[in-house]
Amino acid sequence: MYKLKYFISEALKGLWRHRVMSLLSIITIFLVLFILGVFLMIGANVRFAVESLSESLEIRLVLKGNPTPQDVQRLYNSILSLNGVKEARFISRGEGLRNLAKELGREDLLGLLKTNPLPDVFEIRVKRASDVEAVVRSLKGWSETQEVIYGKEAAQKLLAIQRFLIYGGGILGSILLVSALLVIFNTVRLVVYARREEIEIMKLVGATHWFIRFPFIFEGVILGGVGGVLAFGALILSYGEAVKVLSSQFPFIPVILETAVLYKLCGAVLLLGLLIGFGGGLFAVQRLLGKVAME
Amino acid sequence: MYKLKYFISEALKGLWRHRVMSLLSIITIFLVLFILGVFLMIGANVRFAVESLSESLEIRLVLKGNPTPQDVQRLYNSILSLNGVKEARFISRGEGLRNLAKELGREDLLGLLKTNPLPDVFEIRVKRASDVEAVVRSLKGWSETQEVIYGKEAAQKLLAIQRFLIYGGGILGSILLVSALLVIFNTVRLVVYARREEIEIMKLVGATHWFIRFPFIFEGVILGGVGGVLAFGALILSYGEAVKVLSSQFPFIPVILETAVLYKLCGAVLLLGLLIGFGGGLFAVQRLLGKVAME
Amino acid sequence: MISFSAVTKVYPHGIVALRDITVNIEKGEFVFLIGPTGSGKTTFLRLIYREIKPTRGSVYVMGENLAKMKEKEIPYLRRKIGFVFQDFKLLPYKNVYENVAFALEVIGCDPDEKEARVEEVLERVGLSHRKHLLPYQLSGGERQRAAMARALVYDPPILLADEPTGNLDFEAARGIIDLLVEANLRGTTVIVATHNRDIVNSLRKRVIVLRDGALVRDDKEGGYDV
Amino acid sequence: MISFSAVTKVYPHGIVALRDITVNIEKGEFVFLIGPTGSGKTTFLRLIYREIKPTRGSVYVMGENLAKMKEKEIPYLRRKIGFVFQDFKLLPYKNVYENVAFALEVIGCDPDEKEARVEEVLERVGLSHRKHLLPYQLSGGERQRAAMARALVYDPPILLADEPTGNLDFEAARGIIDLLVEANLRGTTVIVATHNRDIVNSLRKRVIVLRDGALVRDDKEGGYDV
Ligand SMILES: Nc1ncnc2c1ncn2[C@@H]1O[C@H](COP(=O)(O)OP(=O)(O)OP(=O)(O)O)[C@@H](O)[C@H]1O
Ligand SMILES: Nc1ncnc2c1ncn2[C@@H]1O[C@H](COP(=O)(O)OP(=O)(O)OP(=O)(O)O)[C@@H](O)[C@H]1O
Ligand SMILES: [Mg+2]
Ligand SMILES: [Mg+2]
Repeated sequence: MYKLKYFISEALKGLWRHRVMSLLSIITIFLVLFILGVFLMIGANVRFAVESLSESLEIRLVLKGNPTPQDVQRLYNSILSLNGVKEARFISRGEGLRNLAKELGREDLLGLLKTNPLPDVFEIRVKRASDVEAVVRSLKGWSETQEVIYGKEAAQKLLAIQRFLIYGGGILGSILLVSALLVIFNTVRLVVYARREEIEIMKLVGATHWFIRFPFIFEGVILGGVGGVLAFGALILSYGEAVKVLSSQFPFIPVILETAVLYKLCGAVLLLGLLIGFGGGLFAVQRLLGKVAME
Repeated sequence: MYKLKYFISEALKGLWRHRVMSLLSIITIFLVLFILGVFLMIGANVRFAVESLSESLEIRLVLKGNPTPQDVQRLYNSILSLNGVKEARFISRGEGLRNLAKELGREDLLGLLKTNPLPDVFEIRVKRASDVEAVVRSLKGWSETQEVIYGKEAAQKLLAIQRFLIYGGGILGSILLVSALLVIFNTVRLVVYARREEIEIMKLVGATHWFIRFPFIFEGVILGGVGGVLAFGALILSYGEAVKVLSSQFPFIPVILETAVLYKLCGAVLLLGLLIGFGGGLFAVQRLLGKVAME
Repeated sequence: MISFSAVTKVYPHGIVALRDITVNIEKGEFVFLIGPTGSGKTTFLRLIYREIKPTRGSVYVMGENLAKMKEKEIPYLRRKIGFVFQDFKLLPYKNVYENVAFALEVIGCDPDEKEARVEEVLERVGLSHRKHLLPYQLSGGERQRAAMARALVYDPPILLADEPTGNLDFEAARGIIDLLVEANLRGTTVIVATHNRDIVNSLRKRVIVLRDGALVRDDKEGGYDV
Repeated sequence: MISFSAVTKVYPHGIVALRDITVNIEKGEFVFLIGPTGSGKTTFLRLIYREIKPTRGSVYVMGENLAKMKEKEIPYLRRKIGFVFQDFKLLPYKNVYENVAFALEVIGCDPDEKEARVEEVLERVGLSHRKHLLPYQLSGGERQRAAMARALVYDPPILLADEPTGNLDFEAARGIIDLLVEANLRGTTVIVATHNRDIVNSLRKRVIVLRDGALVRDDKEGGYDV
């Protein structure tokens, strides 16, 4: 207990003595973690946005013959029970013809036609682009189905873009993560390296490796922790601001508003700071301790 | 001349003496610049992609009455001469009806109709989303025009997204740039700070500020320059790889292939490294020199 | 207590600092180590402290062969030895009090006892009025006494002092030597490397003389000159 | 050449290192500055070097009032003064040769001349055989001589030596003092702060004695004790 207090007080003293250096490294750690956090948040939102896009994919189920209202209701229920279906809407042949006339700008189309050439149709939307193929396959198997029309190419493109974002984002995220780790690690090591003389003297006075190491580890944890807390705060605040601006200026761009997700992300960033600070402190001293005394 | 040689040799000796520290800071600078470069490249490509998307915006010019082939040719030329128009295609009423029949899946549509209810149409594509409004306005002014149909909402959304990318990217880029500057700057300062004792002694021996400063400035430039060159190389290589993967896996995603743009971006990154190294070296020593000798 | 058997130390650049030294120092002895500058006195002491290893031969301290000592045991060896370093080796960011206290913190001393012992030893070396100064704020002689206080504070069985009076006037030097003699009377083995002719001559203790790394004289009750 | 008029220096913590010192040292003089440890000798020398400013009073060096000297002129003042620091202040990552050469590089000396002069001065202090060692690889006495070589190499009009023999045996100390005397004979003003009674007594030069920061004695041809 007494020792713990001693180590922490030594760590704080060390940070204060070298306050310029401590400040520089806290700023560095903060910036690196902040950028990492910004990236994670953008990544999460882009995925969210692409998933929202999936909802615009439309499947048209063209029906055979003249289904009764009962048939339509039964079909409607079957469609909704399919995996991945978000919503479905029935468009009768009459409604279809009125829409077509309006689209062509010729309200007199109905008079020009002897009979209504259009079929009854269901318009179906799915939750995710990856659900399209399975839904289409199910629909095609039904006896009432005359034809299933859907943007095969669009669905595939969307799927590919999602895959691209997941892989690309993963690679980019990994690079960023590794870089953040290395930069913070290096910063803590630079701080320790600048104090090699102190370490050398401590060894000479008979301090064990752990006795020398502990204050440095605490220093690393404090540097990483403070940097992490700052990054955490800055991320939460700036995300709030960004969302405010976005939703007023670009209301159609979908953003994540669930705070649980955000806090999880920012918490991860904070934890990261702590961990790397710890690792940096530990390994940096390790290296200096490992060296044989200068001869 | 002799002095310059002396300063550079001192700088190199300094870097070599503290090679662990030099290596750590080069790695840090490299990573930070690399990330900055990756961001710049992604930004450039996203803008490029969004501009390509603009090409899918379609304007339909519906013509009055029964224009002659000469009228059509004249109109075609006028359309192409409009600012921002990329291409135009004439679709006669007959072709339009055939397309409609195919779309509805009722080849017998032509038989069902007494007369063709469709007008003659030009399908026009623009180069950029921002050109749509102007083109539409011109078209509306013509006497041959019955109606101009276009995705007003889609065009506006695309414009908004472009604006969003420019502003968002700008803000993000600035944050990243400032962070990169600070991190590199701090790294160089940490390196110099670790050598405050040397500087103190040099001052005592009668060295002028510039005499002390120069080798440190060169050290900063070398650290920043080596980090910058590494980032330059890594960016060029990894962009090449990324393009290879993208164009084989996701051929529909548009990427910049013009090497001039890339080299300009990477060159900027390299220059940045050099400049900040210089600034870091200069200001870091400055701070130590400014201090009055310890009393 | 301490014995060298055929010890040779060669530094990088082929500099031979000690040549084939065989010597035995018993528990409770008081030894002056003298010789011109560069003759190997500091090297001799650093070998006992296991700061360096001999190139050939072996060094035994309290029965242990230092060459075979594990890296992890070194701190415990050092806690049995007080060392007044020629260049002081004070921690630059700790003040005098903290520097001396550090030696006790390392061995896990109780905080209250620590305070009492540090105050007492600072009194003894005459530094109580400077205990809040950092090393760079001290005069040369004060630094030397701070280093002395750190070596004395935990009452080690062995005391090594490397030129502990180089920055002191005659009276202050006498005071420091008296402290060493006093520790010696309580049973501590003391080895002092020094150039101070007057002190060596007045105490008439065992004198070991090095020259160019070789042991050239070892007198039971010797003086500075033959 | 150097004159103090009513100089008082108070350090942080209210420590009075010098009290109302008024003294005048002429060009070509050789002065011993003595006094017990902590009496203010180093402070006296640091004032001349403009490392610190007096709290009250003024210091003149070569006709200039140091208090009015601009920050930018300090390096040029220092180049006129050779200083053997009590704690050496050698650049830790330069070897002996480079440390000495640095003093010449600072004043923009021609490379060939530089080499000749450095070699010559290292020969004079007896360090030619150690010129490739780094400071931490040197013995205490060797470090002291390296610091001495750096102060002598550019033949400054003023030489300040702070305890230049603390780590040296009598013969080596004599050698160093001879170098100072030799420089003095060539016209250099020399001030030596020292505890070395034998040397002060044997040379019979001007002796200034400090005690608790006050000037208590100033003899034309004095000795260590009254
Ligand atoms: N790390 C080292 N590398 C190379 N040579 C060294 C090293 N340490 C000491 N030496 C050399 O070994 C010789 C003996 O050094 P040592 O410090 O033992 O002398 P010393 O008797 O203590 O001298 P002094 O009285 O001047 O302190 C010296 O010539 C010195 O230059
Ligand atoms: N930077 C400082 N801050 C506070 N006190 C200081 C500082 N430098 C010196 N002192 C104090 O001023 C007093 C005079 O110091 P100075 O170094 O001048 O003594 P000295 O005569 O050179 O002693 P020595 O012979 O031991 O070297 C000492 O008591 C010292 O503690
Ligand atoms: Mg020695
Ligand atoms: Mg002094």
